Amino acid sequence: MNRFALSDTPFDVATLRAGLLDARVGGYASFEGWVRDHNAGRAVTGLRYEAYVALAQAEGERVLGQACERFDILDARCVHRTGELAIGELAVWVGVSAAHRDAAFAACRWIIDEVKQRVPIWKHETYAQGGADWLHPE
Amino acid sequence: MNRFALSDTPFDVATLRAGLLDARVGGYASFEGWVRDHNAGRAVTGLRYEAYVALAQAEGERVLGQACERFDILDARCVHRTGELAIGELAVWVGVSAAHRDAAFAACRWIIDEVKQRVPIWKHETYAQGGADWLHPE
Amino acid sequence: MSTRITVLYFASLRDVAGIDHETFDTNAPDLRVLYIELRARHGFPLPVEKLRVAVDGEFARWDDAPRDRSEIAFIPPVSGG
Amino acid sequence: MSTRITVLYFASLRDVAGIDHETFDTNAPDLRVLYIELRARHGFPLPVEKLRVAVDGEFARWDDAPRDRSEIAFIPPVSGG
Repeated sequence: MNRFALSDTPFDVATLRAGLLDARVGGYASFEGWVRDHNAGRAVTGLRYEAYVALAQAEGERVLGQACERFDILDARCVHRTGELAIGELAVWVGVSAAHRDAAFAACRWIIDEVKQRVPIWKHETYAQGGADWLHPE
Repeated sequence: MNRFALSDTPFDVATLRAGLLDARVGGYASFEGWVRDHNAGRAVTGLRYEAYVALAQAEGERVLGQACERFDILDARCVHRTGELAIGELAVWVGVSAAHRDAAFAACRWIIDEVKQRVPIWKHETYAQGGADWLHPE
Repeated sequence: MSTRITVLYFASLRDVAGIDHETFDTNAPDLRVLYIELRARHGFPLPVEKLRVAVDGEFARWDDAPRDRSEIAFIPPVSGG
Repeated sequence: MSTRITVLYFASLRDVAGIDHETFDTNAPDLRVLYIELRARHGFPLPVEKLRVAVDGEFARWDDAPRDRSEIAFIPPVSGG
Protein backbone atom coordinates (compact mmCIF):
# COMPACT_ATOMS: atom_id res chain seq x y z
CA MET A 1 0.00 0.00 0.00
CA ASN A 2 1.26 3.49 -0.81
CA ARG A 3 1.11 6.04 1.99
CA PHE A 4 3.02 8.69 0.07
CA ALA A 5 2.11 10.04 -3.35
CA LEU A 6 3.17 12.74 -5.77
CA SER A 7 0.41 14.44 -7.74
CA ASP A 8 0.88 16.62 -10.78
CA THR A 9 -2.72 17.82 -10.59
CA PRO A 10 -4.74 19.38 -7.73
CA PHE A 11 -5.97 16.71 -5.33
CA ASP A 12 -8.93 16.42 -3.00
CA VAL A 13 -8.21 16.53 0.73
CA ALA A 14 -11.70 15.39 1.74
CA THR A 15 -11.26 12.10 -0.10
CA LEU A 16 -7.82 11.52 1.40
CA ARG A 17 -9.11 12.30 4.88
CA ALA A 18 -12.01 9.88 4.45
CA GLY A 19 -9.49 7.12 3.74
CA LEU A 20 -8.01 7.48 7.24
CA LEU A 21 -11.16 7.27 9.33
CA ASP A 22 -12.39 4.16 11.06
CA ALA A 23 -14.08 3.25 14.32
CA ARG A 24 -10.80 3.13 16.27
CA VAL A 25 -9.84 6.71 15.41
CA GLY A 26 -10.19 9.20 18.25
CA GLY A 27 -7.91 11.92 16.90
CA TYR A 28 -7.07 13.04 13.38
CA ALA A 29 -4.38 15.67 12.80
CA SER A 30 -3.63 17.15 9.44
CA PHE A 31 -1.28 19.69 7.98
CA GLU A 32 -1.48 21.49 4.66
CA GLY A 33 1.13 23.67 3.02
CA TRP A 34 -0.29 26.35 0.74
CA VAL A 35 1.45 28.59 -1.76
CA ARG A 36 1.94 31.96 -0.06
CA ASP A 37 2.10 35.29 -1.85
CA HIS A 38 5.46 36.06 -0.24
CA ASN A 39 8.61 34.28 0.92
CA ALA A 40 11.58 35.66 2.81
CA GLY A 41 10.31 39.21 2.21
CA ARG A 42 9.80 38.89 -1.55
CA ALA A 43 6.42 38.94 -3.30
CA VAL A 44 5.83 35.62 -5.05
CA THR A 45 3.57 35.27 -8.09
CA GLY A 46 3.72 31.51 -8.52
CA LEU A 47 5.88 28.46 -8.17
CA ARG A 48 6.78 25.12 -9.59
CA TYR A 49 7.69 21.93 -7.77
CA GLU A 50 9.97 19.42 -9.42
CA ALA A 51 10.64 15.96 -8.02
CA TYR A 52 13.05 13.15 -8.68
CA VAL A 53 10.02 10.92 -8.90
CA ALA A 54 11.50 7.46 -8.30
CA LEU A 55 13.51 8.51 -5.27
CA ALA A 56 10.87 10.89 -3.91
CA GLN A 57 8.31 8.08 -3.97
CA ALA A 58 10.68 5.66 -2.21
CA GLU A 59 11.88 8.18 0.38
CA GLY A 60 8.39 9.54 1.04
CA GLU A 61 7.19 6.00 1.64
CA ARG A 62 10.05 5.44 4.08
CA VAL A 63 9.13 8.60 6.02
CA LEU A 64 5.52 7.45 6.40
CA GLY A 65 6.55 3.90 7.33
CA GLN A 66 8.94 5.21 9.97
CA ALA A 67 6.21 7.47 11.38
CA CYS A 68 3.95 4.43 11.80
CA GLU A 69 6.72 2.66 13.75
CA ARG A 70 7.81 5.61 15.90
CA PHE A 71 4.40 6.89 16.97
CA ASP A 72 1.32 5.22 18.40
CA ILE A 73 -0.84 6.00 15.40
CA LEU A 74 -3.28 4.05 13.27
CA ASP A 75 -2.25 5.34 9.84
CA ALA A 76 -0.66 8.27 8.04
CA ARG A 77 -0.63 9.62 4.49
CA CYS A 78 1.07 12.39 2.58
CA VAL A 79 0.55 13.80 -0.90
CA HIS A 80 2.86 16.38 -2.47
CA ARG A 81 2.09 18.40 -5.59
CA THR A 82 4.46 18.76 -8.52
CA GLY A 83 4.29 21.12 -11.49
CA GLU A 84 3.06 24.71 -11.69
CA LEU A 85 1.09 26.08 -8.73
CA ALA A 86 -0.68 29.42 -8.32
CA ILE A 87 -0.91 31.46 -5.10
CA GLY A 88 -3.35 29.79 -2.71
CA GLU A 89 -2.94 26.32 -4.19
CA LEU A 90 -2.35 23.31 -1.98
CA ALA A 91 1.28 22.12 -2.15
CA VAL A 92 1.38 19.33 0.43
CA TRP A 93 -1.04 17.50 2.69
CA VAL A 94 -0.30 15.25 5.67
CA GLY A 95 -3.01 13.33 7.52
CA VAL A 96 -2.58 11.14 10.61
CA SER A 97 -5.15 9.06 12.46
CA ALA A 98 -4.65 7.78 16.01
CA ALA A 99 -6.59 6.71 19.06
CA HIS A 100 -5.35 9.80 20.93
CA ARG A 101 -4.37 13.31 19.95
CA ASP A 102 -0.83 13.35 21.37
CA ALA A 103 0.42 10.81 18.88
CA ALA A 104 -1.60 12.26 16.01
CA PHE A 105 -0.09 15.74 16.49
CA ALA A 106 3.47 14.50 17.07
CA ALA A 107 3.47 12.21 14.04
CA CYS A 108 1.92 14.83 11.77
CA ARG A 109 4.59 17.35 12.71
CA TRP A 110 7.39 14.80 12.35
CA ILE A 111 6.20 13.73 8.90
CA ILE A 112 6.05 17.21 7.40
CA ASP A 113 9.47 18.04 8.87
CA GLU A 114 11.03 14.86 7.46
CA VAL A 115 9.39 15.25 4.06
CA LYS A 116 10.72 18.78 3.81
CA GLN A 117 14.24 17.63 4.76
CA ARG A 118 14.57 14.31 2.99
CA VAL A 119 12.30 13.94 -0.02
CA PRO A 120 13.87 15.10 -3.31
CA ILE A 121 11.40 17.80 -4.30
CA TRP A 122 12.52 21.31 -5.25
CA LYS A 123 10.64 24.57 -5.29
CA HIS A 124 11.15 27.14 -8.04
CA GLU A 125 9.70 30.56 -7.19
CA THR A 126 8.84 33.38 -9.55
CA TYR A 127 8.97 36.88 -8.06
CA ALA A 128 6.76 39.91 -8.63
CA GLN A 129 9.86 42.14 -8.93
CA GLY A 130 11.14 39.89 -11.71
CA GLY A 131 13.45 36.90 -11.60
CA ALA A 132 12.99 33.37 -10.42
CA ASP A 133 14.99 31.03 -8.21
CA TRP A 134 15.40 27.47 -7.17
CA LEU A 135 15.24 27.17 -3.39
CA HIS A 136 18.15 25.15 -2.01
CA PRO A 137 18.05 25.79 1.74
CA GLU A 138 21.28 25.48 3.74
CA MET B 1 -17.14 37.51 14.17
CA ASN B 2 -17.58 34.12 15.79
CA ARG B 3 -14.58 31.82 15.78
CA PHE B 4 -16.18 29.20 18.00
CA ALA B 5 -19.47 27.46 17.36
CA LEU B 6 -21.59 24.66 18.75
CA SER B 7 -23.48 22.54 16.26
CA ASP B 8 -26.29 20.14 17.05
CA THR B 9 -26.10 18.60 13.56
CA PRO B 10 -23.18 17.14 11.58
CA PHE B 11 -21.08 19.89 10.01
CA ASP B 12 -18.88 20.10 6.95
CA VAL B 13 -15.14 20.40 7.54
CA ALA B 14 -14.35 21.30 3.91
CA THR B 15 -16.48 24.44 4.12
CA LEU B 16 -14.94 25.48 7.43
CA ARG B 17 -11.43 24.91 6.09
CA ALA B 18 -12.19 26.99 2.99
CA GLY B 19 -13.08 29.89 5.27
CA LEU B 20 -9.52 29.99 6.63
CA LEU B 21 -7.56 30.10 3.41
CA ASP B 22 -6.17 33.21 1.82
CA ALA B 23 -3.05 34.26 -0.07
CA ARG B 24 -1.02 34.87 3.11
CA VAL B 25 -1.51 31.33 4.42
CA GLY B 26 1.54 29.09 4.20
CA GLY B 27 0.52 26.49 6.77
CA TYR B 28 -2.85 25.14 7.85
CA ALA B 29 -3.08 22.73 10.78
CA SER B 30 -6.26 21.02 11.81
CA PHE B 31 -7.40 18.59 14.44
CA GLU B 32 -10.53 16.49 14.53
CA GLY B 33 -11.88 14.43 17.39
CA TRP B 34 -13.93 11.42 16.32
CA VAL B 35 -16.15 9.15 18.37
CA ARG B 36 -14.12 6.02 19.09
CA ASP B 37 -15.57 2.58 19.63
CA HIS B 38 -13.80 2.27 22.98
CA ASN B 39 -12.73 4.43 25.90
CA ALA B 40 -10.62 3.50 28.92
CA GLY B 41 -10.92 -0.17 27.99
CA ARG B 42 -14.71 -0.25 27.60
CA ALA B 43 -16.54 -0.77 24.31
CA VAL B 44 -18.63 2.30 23.50
CA THR B 45 -21.73 2.15 21.34
CA GLY B 46 -22.51 5.86 21.16
CA LEU B 47 -22.40 9.10 23.01
CA ARG B 48 -24.10 12.37 23.66
CA TYR B 49 -22.56 15.80 24.19
CA GLU B 50 -24.36 18.34 26.28
CA ALA B 51 -23.29 21.99 26.58
CA TYR B 52 -24.15 24.94 28.74
CA VAL B 53 -24.67 26.84 25.53
CA ALA B 54 -24.35 30.47 26.64
CA LEU B 55 -21.18 29.88 28.63
CA ALA B 56 -19.67 27.41 26.15
CA GLN B 57 -20.07 29.94 23.37
CA ALA B 58 -18.49 32.72 25.42
CA GLU B 59 -15.64 30.58 26.75
CA GLY B 60 -14.95 28.95 23.38
CA GLU B 61 -14.74 32.40 21.83
CA ARG B 62 -12.28 33.44 24.54
CA VAL B 63 -10.07 30.41 23.84
CA LEU B 64 -9.91 31.24 20.13
CA GLY B 65 -9.30 34.93 20.78
CA GLN B 66 -6.46 34.10 23.17
CA ALA B 67 -4.93 31.74 20.61
CA CYS B 68 -4.88 34.58 18.07
CA GLU B 69 -3.02 36.76 20.58
CA ARG B 70 -0.57 34.14 21.85
CA PHE B 71 0.51 32.64 18.53
CA ASP B 72 1.70 34.15 15.27
CA ILE B 73 -1.29 32.89 13.30
CA LEU B 74 -3.68 34.40 10.79
CA ASP B 75 -6.92 32.92 12.07
CA ALA B 76 -8.41 30.00 13.98
CA ARG B 77 -11.79 28.33 14.28
CA CYS B 78 -13.39 25.57 16.31
CA VAL B 79 -16.73 23.80 16.06
CA HIS B 80 -17.98 21.31 18.65
CA ARG B 81 -20.92 18.96 18.20
CA THR B 82 -23.71 18.57 20.71
CA GLY B 83 -26.44 15.94 20.87
CA GLU B 84 -26.33 12.24 20.00
CA LEU B 85 -23.33 10.97 18.05
CA ALA B 86 -22.66 7.53 16.58
CA ILE B 87 -19.29 5.78 16.41
CA GLY B 88 -17.15 7.42 13.73
CA GLU B 89 -18.92 10.77 13.87
CA LEU B 90 -17.00 14.00 14.09
CA ALA B 91 -17.16 15.51 17.60
CA VAL B 92 -14.86 18.51 17.36
CA TRP B 93 -12.86 20.31 14.68
CA VAL B 94 -10.09 22.88 15.10
CA GLY B 95 -8.51 24.70 12.14
CA VAL B 96 -5.64 27.19 12.24
CA SER B 97 -4.07 29.18 9.42
CA ALA B 98 -0.64 30.82 9.65
CA ALA B 99 2.24 31.97 7.51
CA HIS B 100 4.42 29.19 8.95
CA ARG B 101 3.82 25.73 10.28
CA ASP B 102 5.35 26.14 13.76
CA ALA B 103 2.67 28.57 14.87
CA ALA B 104 -0.12 26.65 13.11
CA PHE B 105 0.73 23.40 14.91
CA ALA B 106 1.31 25.04 18.30
CA ALA B 107 -1.93 27.02 18.21
CA CYS B 108 -3.99 24.06 17.00
CA ARG B 109 -2.71 21.91 19.86
CA TRP B 110 -3.23 24.67 22.41
CA ILE B 111 -6.81 25.30 21.28
CA ILE B 112 -7.96 21.70 21.52
CA ASP B 113 -6.32 21.35 24.94
CA GLU B 114 -7.97 24.52 26.25
CA VAL B 115 -11.37 23.66 24.78
CA LYS B 116 -11.24 20.26 26.47
CA GLN B 117 -10.29 21.82 29.81
CA ARG B 118 -12.37 24.99 29.91
CA VAL B 119 -15.47 24.87 27.73
CA PRO B 120 -18.58 23.57 29.52
CA ILE B 121 -19.40 20.56 27.36
CA TRP B 122 -19.96 17.11 28.83
CA LYS B 123 -19.75 13.69 27.28
CA HIS B 124 -22.23 10.95 28.12
CA GLU B 125 -21.12 7.50 26.97
CA THR B 126 -23.22 4.40 26.45
CA TYR B 127 -21.41 1.08 26.84
CA ALA B 128 -21.75 -2.18 24.94
CA GLN B 129 -21.76 -4.12 28.23
CA GLY B 130 -24.70 -2.03 29.42
CA GLY B 131 -24.80 1.15 31.43
CA ALA B 132 -23.96 4.72 30.61
CA ASP B 133 -21.92 7.43 32.29
CA TRP B 134 -21.20 11.12 32.35
CA LEU B 135 -17.48 11.74 32.02
CA HIS B 136 -16.21 14.13 34.67
CA PRO B 137 -12.41 13.85 34.48
CA GLU B 138 -10.36 14.62 37.58
CA MET C 1 -34.49 39.60 52.67
CA SER C 2 -34.07 36.53 50.56
CA THR C 3 -32.86 36.41 46.98
CA ARG C 4 -34.72 34.77 44.12
CA ILE C 5 -32.46 32.70 41.91
CA THR C 6 -32.64 30.11 39.18
CA VAL C 7 -30.14 27.25 39.32
CA LEU C 8 -29.27 25.28 36.18
CA TYR C 9 -28.15 21.65 36.36
CA PHE C 10 -26.05 19.94 33.72
CA ALA C 11 -24.75 16.44 33.06
CA SER C 12 -24.51 14.27 36.19
CA LEU C 13 -25.92 17.04 38.40
CA ARG C 14 -29.07 17.12 36.30
CA ASP C 15 -29.39 13.34 36.38
CA VAL C 16 -29.03 13.27 40.17
CA ALA C 17 -31.34 16.24 40.75
CA GLY C 18 -33.87 14.88 38.26
CA ILE C 19 -34.48 18.44 36.98
CA ASP C 20 -32.56 20.74 34.68
CA HIS C 21 -33.35 23.91 36.62
CA GLU C 22 -35.20 25.19 39.61
CA THR C 23 -36.19 28.66 40.84
CA PHE C 24 -36.34 29.44 44.54
CA ASP C 25 -35.50 31.98 47.25
CA THR C 26 -32.20 31.55 49.06
CA ASN C 27 -30.55 33.05 52.10
CA ALA C 28 -27.15 31.58 51.27
CA PRO C 29 -24.49 34.29 51.79
CA ASP C 30 -22.38 33.10 48.87
CA LEU C 31 -22.35 30.61 46.02
CA ARG C 32 -20.24 28.11 47.96
CA VAL C 33 -22.81 27.84 50.74
CA LEU C 34 -25.57 27.69 48.13
CA TYR C 35 -23.96 24.65 46.52
CA ILE C 36 -23.33 22.97 49.86
CA GLU C 37 -27.03 23.39 50.69
CA LEU C 38 -28.12 22.06 47.28
CA ARG C 39 -25.67 19.16 47.52
CA ALA C 40 -27.28 18.15 50.80
CA ARG C 41 -30.79 18.57 49.36
CA HIS C 42 -30.21 16.62 46.11
CA GLY C 43 -27.43 14.25 47.17
CA PHE C 44 -24.86 15.39 44.57
CA PRO C 45 -21.73 13.24 44.79
CA LEU C 46 -19.39 16.01 43.54
CA PRO C 47 -17.82 18.18 46.27
CA VAL C 48 -17.56 21.92 45.71
CA GLU C 49 -13.78 21.59 45.03
CA LYS C 50 -14.52 19.68 41.79
CA LEU C 51 -16.84 22.30 40.39
CA ARG C 52 -16.74 25.77 38.90
CA VAL C 53 -19.62 28.19 39.21
CA ALA C 54 -21.13 30.57 36.68
CA VAL C 55 -23.64 33.41 37.01
CA ASP C 56 -25.68 34.66 34.05
CA GLY C 57 -23.47 32.88 31.53
CA GLU C 58 -20.08 33.94 32.91
CA PHE C 59 -17.71 32.23 35.32
CA ALA C 60 -18.02 33.61 38.85
CA ARG C 61 -16.26 33.27 42.24
CA TRP C 62 -17.44 30.96 44.98
CA ASP C 63 -17.48 33.82 47.49
CA ASP C 64 -19.74 35.99 45.32
CA ALA C 65 -23.15 36.57 46.89
CA PRO C 66 -26.16 35.31 44.92
CA ARG C 67 -27.72 38.22 43.02
CA ASP C 68 -31.48 38.60 42.83
CA ARG C 69 -33.00 37.23 39.56
CA SER C 70 -29.68 35.73 38.52
CA GLU C 71 -29.17 32.39 36.80
CA ILE C 72 -26.57 30.25 38.54
CA ALA C 73 -24.91 27.15 37.11
CA PHE C 74 -22.60 24.67 38.80
CA ILE C 75 -20.12 23.33 36.28
CA PRO C 76 -18.96 19.73 36.79
CA PRO C 77 -15.56 18.79 35.30
CA VAL C 78 -15.95 19.17 31.55
CA SER C 79 -15.36 16.42 28.99
CA GLY C 80 -15.74 17.90 25.54
CA GLY C 81 -13.44 17.08 22.65
CA MET D 1 38.14 -0.02 -18.54
CA SER D 2 35.69 2.83 -18.36
CA THR D 3 32.17 2.71 -17.04
CA ARG D 4 29.10 3.87 -18.94
CA ILE D 5 26.73 5.91 -16.78
CA THR D 6 23.75 8.20 -17.09
CA VAL D 7 23.67 11.28 -14.86
CA LEU D 8 20.38 13.04 -14.04
CA TYR D 9 20.23 16.74 -13.28
CA PHE D 10 17.48 18.39 -11.25
CA ALA D 11 16.52 21.93 -10.24
CA SER D 12 19.43 24.41 -10.32
CA LEU D 13 21.86 21.74 -11.54
CA ARG D 14 19.69 21.16 -14.60
CA ASP D 15 19.39 24.88 -15.28
CA VAL D 16 23.17 25.35 -15.06
CA ALA D 17 23.98 22.24 -17.11
CA GLY D 18 21.29 23.10 -19.64
CA ILE D 19 20.36 19.39 -19.91
CA ASP D 20 18.34 17.07 -17.69
CA HIS D 21 20.56 14.04 -18.23
CA GLU D 22 23.62 12.89 -20.09
CA THR D 23 25.16 9.48 -20.80
CA PHE D 24 28.91 9.05 -21.02
CA ASP D 25 31.89 6.88 -20.09
CA THR D 26 33.75 7.78 -16.91
CA ASN D 27 36.98 6.73 -15.25
CA ALA D 28 36.10 8.41 -11.95
CA PRO D 29 36.95 6.04 -9.10
CA ASP D 30 33.98 7.12 -6.99
CA LEU D 31 30.90 9.32 -7.06
CA ARG D 32 32.66 12.18 -5.28
CA VAL D 33 35.32 12.47 -7.96
CA LEU D 34 32.64 12.11 -10.62
CA TYR D 35 30.75 15.13 -9.22
CA ILE D 36 33.94 17.18 -8.89
CA GLU D 37 34.70 16.52 -12.56
CA LEU D 38 31.16 17.40 -13.62
CA ARG D 39 31.18 20.52 -11.46
CA ALA D 40 34.29 21.69 -13.29
CA ARG D 41 32.82 20.81 -16.69
CA HIS D 42 29.38 22.47 -16.14
CA GLY D 43 30.29 25.17 -13.63
CA PHE D 44 27.89 24.04 -10.89
CA PRO D 45 28.00 26.48 -7.97
CA LEU D 46 27.07 23.85 -5.34
CA PRO D 47 30.03 22.08 -3.69
CA VAL D 48 29.84 18.35 -3.05
CA GLU D 49 29.27 18.95 0.68
CA LYS D 50 25.85 20.49 -0.08
CA LEU D 51 24.61 17.53 -2.12
CA ARG D 52 23.48 13.98 -1.65
CA VAL D 53 23.93 11.34 -4.30
CA ALA D 54 21.61 8.59 -5.50
CA VAL D 55 22.16 5.57 -7.74
CA ASP D 56 19.28 3.87 -9.54
CA GLY D 57 16.66 5.62 -7.43
CA GLU D 58 18.22 4.98 -3.99
CA PHE D 59 20.53 7.14 -1.89
CA ALA D 60 24.18 6.07 -2.22
CA ARG D 61 27.56 6.89 -0.64
CA TRP D 62 30.04 9.32 -2.12
CA ASP D 63 32.80 6.73 -2.01
CA ASP D 64 30.78 4.16 -3.96
CA ALA D 65 32.33 3.43 -7.35
CA PRO D 66 30.16 4.20 -10.39
CA ARG D 67 28.52 0.99 -11.61
CA ASP D 68 28.27 0.25 -15.31
CA ARG D 69 24.86 1.16 -16.83
CA SER D 70 23.75 2.84 -13.62
CA GLU D 71 21.71 6.04 -13.35
CA ILE D 72 23.29 8.57 -11.02
CA ALA D 73 21.62 11.66 -9.58
CA PHE D 74 23.12 14.50 -7.58
CA ILE D 75 20.55 15.83 -5.14
CA PRO D 76 20.72 19.56 -4.32
CA PRO D 77 19.26 20.68 -0.99
CA VAL D 78 15.55 19.90 -1.17
CA SER D 79 12.75 22.44 -0.72
CA GLY D 80 9.45 20.60 -0.83
CA GLY D 81 6.58 21.39 1.50
